Amino acid sequence: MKREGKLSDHEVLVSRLIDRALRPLFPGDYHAETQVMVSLISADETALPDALACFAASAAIAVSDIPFAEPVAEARVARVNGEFVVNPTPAQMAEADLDLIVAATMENIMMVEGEMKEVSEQDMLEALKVAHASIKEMCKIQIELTEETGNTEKREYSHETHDEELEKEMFEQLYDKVYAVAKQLISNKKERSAAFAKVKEEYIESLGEDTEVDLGLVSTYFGKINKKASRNLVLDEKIRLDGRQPEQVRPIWSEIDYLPSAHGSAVFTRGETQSLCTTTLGTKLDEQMIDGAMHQGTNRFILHYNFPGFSTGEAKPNRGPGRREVGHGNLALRALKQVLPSHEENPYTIRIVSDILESNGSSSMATVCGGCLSMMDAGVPIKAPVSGVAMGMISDVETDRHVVLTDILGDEDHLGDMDFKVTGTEDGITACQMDIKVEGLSYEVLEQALMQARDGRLHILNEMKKTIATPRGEMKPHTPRTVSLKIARDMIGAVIGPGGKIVQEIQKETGATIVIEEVEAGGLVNIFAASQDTMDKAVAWVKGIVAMPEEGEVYEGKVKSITAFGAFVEFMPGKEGLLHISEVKWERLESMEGVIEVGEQIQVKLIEIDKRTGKYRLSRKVLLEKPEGYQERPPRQDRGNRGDRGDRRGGRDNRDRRRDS
Amino acid sequence: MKREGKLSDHEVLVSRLIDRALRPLFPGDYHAETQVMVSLISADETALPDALACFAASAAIAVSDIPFAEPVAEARVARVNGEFVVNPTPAQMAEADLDLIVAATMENIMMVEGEMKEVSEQDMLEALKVAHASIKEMCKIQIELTEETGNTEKREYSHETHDEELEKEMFEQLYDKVYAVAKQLISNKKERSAAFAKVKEEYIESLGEDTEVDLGLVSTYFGKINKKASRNLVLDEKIRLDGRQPEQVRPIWSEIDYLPSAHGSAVFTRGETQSLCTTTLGTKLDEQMIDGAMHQGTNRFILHYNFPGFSTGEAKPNRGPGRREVGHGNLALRALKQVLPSHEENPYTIRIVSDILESNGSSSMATVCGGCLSMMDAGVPIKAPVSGVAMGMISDVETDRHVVLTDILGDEDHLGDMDFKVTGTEDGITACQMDIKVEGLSYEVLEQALMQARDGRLHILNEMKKTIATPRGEMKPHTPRTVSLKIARDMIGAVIGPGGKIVQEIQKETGATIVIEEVEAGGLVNIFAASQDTMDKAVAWVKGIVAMPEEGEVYEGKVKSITAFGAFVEFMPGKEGLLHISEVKWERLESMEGVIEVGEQIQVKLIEIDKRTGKYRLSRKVLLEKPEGYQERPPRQDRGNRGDRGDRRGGRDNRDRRRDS
Amino acid sequence: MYPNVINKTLSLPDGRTISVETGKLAKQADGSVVVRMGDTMLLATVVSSKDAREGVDFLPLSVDYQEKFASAGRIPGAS
Amino acid sequence: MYPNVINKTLSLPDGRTISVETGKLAKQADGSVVVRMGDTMLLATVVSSKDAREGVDFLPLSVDYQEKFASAGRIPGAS
Repeated sequence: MKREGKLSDHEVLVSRLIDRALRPLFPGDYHAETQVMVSLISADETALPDALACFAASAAIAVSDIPFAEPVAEARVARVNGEFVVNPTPAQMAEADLDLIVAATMENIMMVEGEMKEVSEQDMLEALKVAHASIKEMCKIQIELTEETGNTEKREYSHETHDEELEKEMFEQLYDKVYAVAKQLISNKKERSAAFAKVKEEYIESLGEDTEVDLGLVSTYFGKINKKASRNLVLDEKIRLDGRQPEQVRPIWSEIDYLPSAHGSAVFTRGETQSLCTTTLGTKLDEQMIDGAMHQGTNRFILHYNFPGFSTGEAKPNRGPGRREVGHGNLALRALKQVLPSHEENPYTIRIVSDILESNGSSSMATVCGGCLSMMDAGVPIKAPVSGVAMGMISDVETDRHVVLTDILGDEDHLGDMDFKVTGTEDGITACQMDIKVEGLSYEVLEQALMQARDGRLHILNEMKKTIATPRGEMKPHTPRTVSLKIARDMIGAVIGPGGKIVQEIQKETGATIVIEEVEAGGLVNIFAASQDTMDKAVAWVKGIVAMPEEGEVYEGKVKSITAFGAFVEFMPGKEGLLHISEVKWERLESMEGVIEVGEQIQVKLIEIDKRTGKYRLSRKVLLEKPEGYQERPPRQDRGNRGDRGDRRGGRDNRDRRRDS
Repeated sequence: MKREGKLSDHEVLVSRLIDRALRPLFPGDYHAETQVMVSLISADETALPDALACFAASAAIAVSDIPFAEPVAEARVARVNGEFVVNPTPAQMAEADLDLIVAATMENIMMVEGEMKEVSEQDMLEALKVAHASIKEMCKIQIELTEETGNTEKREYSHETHDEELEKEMFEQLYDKVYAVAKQLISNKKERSAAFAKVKEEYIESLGEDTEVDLGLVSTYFGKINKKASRNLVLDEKIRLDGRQPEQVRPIWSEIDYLPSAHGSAVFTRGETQSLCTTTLGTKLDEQMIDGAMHQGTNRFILHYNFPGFSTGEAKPNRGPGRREVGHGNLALRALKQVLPSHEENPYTIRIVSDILESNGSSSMATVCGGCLSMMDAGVPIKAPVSGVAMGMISDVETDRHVVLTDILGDEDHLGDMDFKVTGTEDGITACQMDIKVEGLSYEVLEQALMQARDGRLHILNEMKKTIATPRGEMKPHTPRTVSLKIARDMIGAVIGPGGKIVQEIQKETGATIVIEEVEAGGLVNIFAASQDTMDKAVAWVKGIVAMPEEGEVYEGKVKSITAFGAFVEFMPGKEGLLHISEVKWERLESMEGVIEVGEQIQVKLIEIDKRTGKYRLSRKVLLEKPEGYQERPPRQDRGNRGDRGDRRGGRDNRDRRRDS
Repeated sequence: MYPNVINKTLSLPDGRTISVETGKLAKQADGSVVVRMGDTMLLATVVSSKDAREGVDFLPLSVDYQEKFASAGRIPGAS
Repeated sequence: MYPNVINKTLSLPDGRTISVETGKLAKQADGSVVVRMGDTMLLATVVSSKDAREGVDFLPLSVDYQEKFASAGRIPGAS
């Protein structure tokens, strides 16, 4: 029995949204074990809890004595028919072309995450401003709460010891040396970190074996020096640790169709970051079940992101995906979801797996690029290719300088003031995720970052196009085929059969997999097959069952019984009609004997469906050539005018009916 | 949603195969955290990946700078129609009577694991030689890779510090004392290790309280002395730590039918190793689902092995089964799988659980013996009893001596050069698992080990026979009963009913579990019931549905409608027949009015199935006593002779037919 | 003994309101609030140790968001 | 920027071949190869720390073999 315990992916994602907003607001020297829990205890399906959870968490801190810089809150903003709505209802969200969750304090945007239907940079900035207005209200209330509960005084703590003398001495002795190493612009991650480590080791050696200096503090201060030097390199020289210009993307190579047995695969490599992506196309049975308190249903699009230790040269045991992996996978999923074909164009369940084989930053963005390439390799008719880029920023308030960095390294993520991932097509943004670590980031700088991200994104799209520009026209031969047939609602039972007998028989005899859904207008029969031959057989079978007899159509029939006045012919599964003796041949027959046999296969045309009785009248002779010298008789001129045919041919028809009844 | 993360049992087993081959080839003094990952990234169902994984792992090490003695690789060898095939296809494996995975370096067999259909020792040796030939090729390629990638120089490391003086001194002072303790031949594990520990403690005391000697090194060197003395005891005196001769098996006692509520149970005890085994018989619904990338399906035979901390007197938290447990369970499963009855002889899903209650080595082999006994206790008609024995070896290259040990203790596993588990029946080997820790083991020694294992295996089989020699003739009373009914294919739907309605009703009303399978000739209805009464009811119900009406049989019928000329009676589910007015009573009736009512239950006899129309004619009067003074009419003398009854009773019969049609 | 509860409310641009209440539930936590919008209610709590553990030079923060199935009148696994 | 790849092939007694390739994928691992037989492909990587952890006097080796469902065109959990 399932129970609340391990968090679901949805719960992990909301937890991360809260975590990312709160974490930067704790003091940097605060190291006490801290646990925030937010529980949904009552659910209203028109009021989504995820955008409220950060407000609740921050308010709980606000009424406590735990040190915290200032209140924070989140709001969701959606654009519905051109209007921005704060904390929209699910019904409004279904109509939206932009869905952002924004975290902010009174003054500063802290975090942004969301998805968009190829929206412009300016529209996104507008959305942030709308969200921020409501967030300010939520922060104000928290300040009032702190005052009214009397928790304006926060607790005392002292979790760090310092040696300011040592710090000063190290800065004086080492800053220039470290800056010089940074300026060597070593592009290889391992070599660069070895060069920095050497400076530190030399300093430690210089202290002598019997030093009483705290080596832990030496490491801490060396880290600070390293960070400062690396930041200044960018600010002063507009050059980055690995030698790139601020807006320069690392070298890219990619390859598709790498794995022979996958439905689609791609290797995407950007600098020292490499993703091996696969796309698998499955049936409706492969849909992912969602079973949450508020959300139940199934997902037709799944993306899993894996980050093994060897990708950064670490020997860490494999413990399965953590929260970071879930978050990265979700971002890539949202980025690619916007360009998926509609259900009608693509009945497949799509699963993308991104295995990060090497990493030095931006592996979630490599997943977007690799995932997109692998879908194109699989022949999924996506609307447009999507790429992603991770932006960074280094700023200095004192000198009022800032540099925006395109395609940041792992190191640049750690030492920078912003981590801003943007994905999109040529036409617009499809997803973004931003974490800001400094105060006072202006909307102007944000706009600059967005525009520089756009350049990076388009450059990467261009590189990807060199490998594959549009989705492969055909699926790989081993991809399961799929066809969807719409059928009338009252035919669903006929296809399923008693106890599923018919559908099982079709599956067994053809090898196809058949899934029947009730949709609004009727039934949808989804057929999945490993080969075209299998598919053709299954389609024909289903079509045979659901087909309605149509006047004027020609059918392959089977003679079921013979009477004096004609033959009964099964011309469709379960449907018999009368082939009257006069309709067998052009020549007049006196008897049915020796003309056709029970069990014989014959072609017949359905010439009439009796409106009153629903009985079918068949003809065979109309499909035969008229014999030479055939004598047309007068009544023939009225064929086709059924209303009064009975009168003119009365005698014979009446006699037939008598015998038939 | 399931995703790649926690390894499946199959993945754990392959991981262990790689691990066991690689581990002995790392230098003994290498202690750096090391992570090997092998991922199947493209699957070809004709090329099984498990036997390639070790080659891939070793090749990855070969192109790295990680210290490693020499390349290793694995190959699978199967015997198909008498021919050995290396890395067979699944189709070939289905035909094989031997399936071994062998790991070897250029010179030495390192590891063997596999299952066999009661194969001889000589055939197994032959298989090893075939595998080794291919493995040599794979090792050669790795040596070339190392050279071409320029990784012939491996990294420097220094993970151990040593004090050779101390080691020499300890050997001089303690070796004889330790040897003397070993020669006391203390059979109890705890007492023996206490006696060794006392020597060590006395030495540490002799160092004085203020000693600067590294006590960690003292422990390390004492371990070496202990190992050397224990090995020399065997080599010099041909006697073992617990006083046994090399080929001697520890005392065995076993008991069956120990747990009153289990379907089968056994306690198997060999020396200080004890397994409590249960066998549970379940329905098809209890089959274990397998959902792997390459393998899907269900298992009808399940074996779980548990090794709680208390079995070795340790207080360790219970974390569920680890890799070792999965591996041990799998070995026992493979050993017993070979003697399972066929599906036709045994429709049950079988689950064996082995709980190790005491352990001092060979607990997987105790699981084989106990599992076998518990199946015999449950009345599972196994083909032949299976036993298992763990073999060891102590060798000395310098003096070219070796001793093969039967039924090794935990200690003998640690200090020996081989761990070789062999299981089998009287007629041959069913499974084996071998790890070799020394170089240069010749095929002659291997053969000696195999032949000595055979003696041990037969001895143990003999001991087991004293408890139970052949499977119990009957299942325990509380074992679920099972009956399989074969039915025609076109009856499957009738038993299932629309949407499973009928089968669910039967299960609900009778308490039985019903599983319907399509087999070649038609349908197989497997009925499982907790009691004979339940079984009888369910069998009757299913038989009722699928039964064909038979002339002369008497049925409980229900009157469905009444006409002037008689009544229509449903005498079997869905089958109606005419009870003509003349067949209701012996007395002649003028009208049906007031004689029987619609809905009434009456007994009828099926007196005729019309050959032309398939219609049923019923009689009630033939089941009633003839009234006194009843006037026999002439035709009565022919009752029972149906062939000419129609003629003699012609007049009335003809009239009936007219009315009936 | 009814607790001293503080309650605050704010309005969204479209007139819906969000309220926050403290002082009623989970009072042994260092901080605790209940936030409500419509019939959706969230209980948030925070607890922080008085001291840092030896050798820890980062913020050991964990944030867990959890949806109780009972909040929507559901039993997990059932549909 | 395309990498320098080394490739080797061997034959089995029945003529099928096994190949091994290094230099293309997962280059931050200490060692990495792709082995192929038919359309079955295995990616093997190995990483080992430069130093042993304090107090460790054994080989802390972990070996993980994993089958990616995509390798067989499957989505896990389905039948």
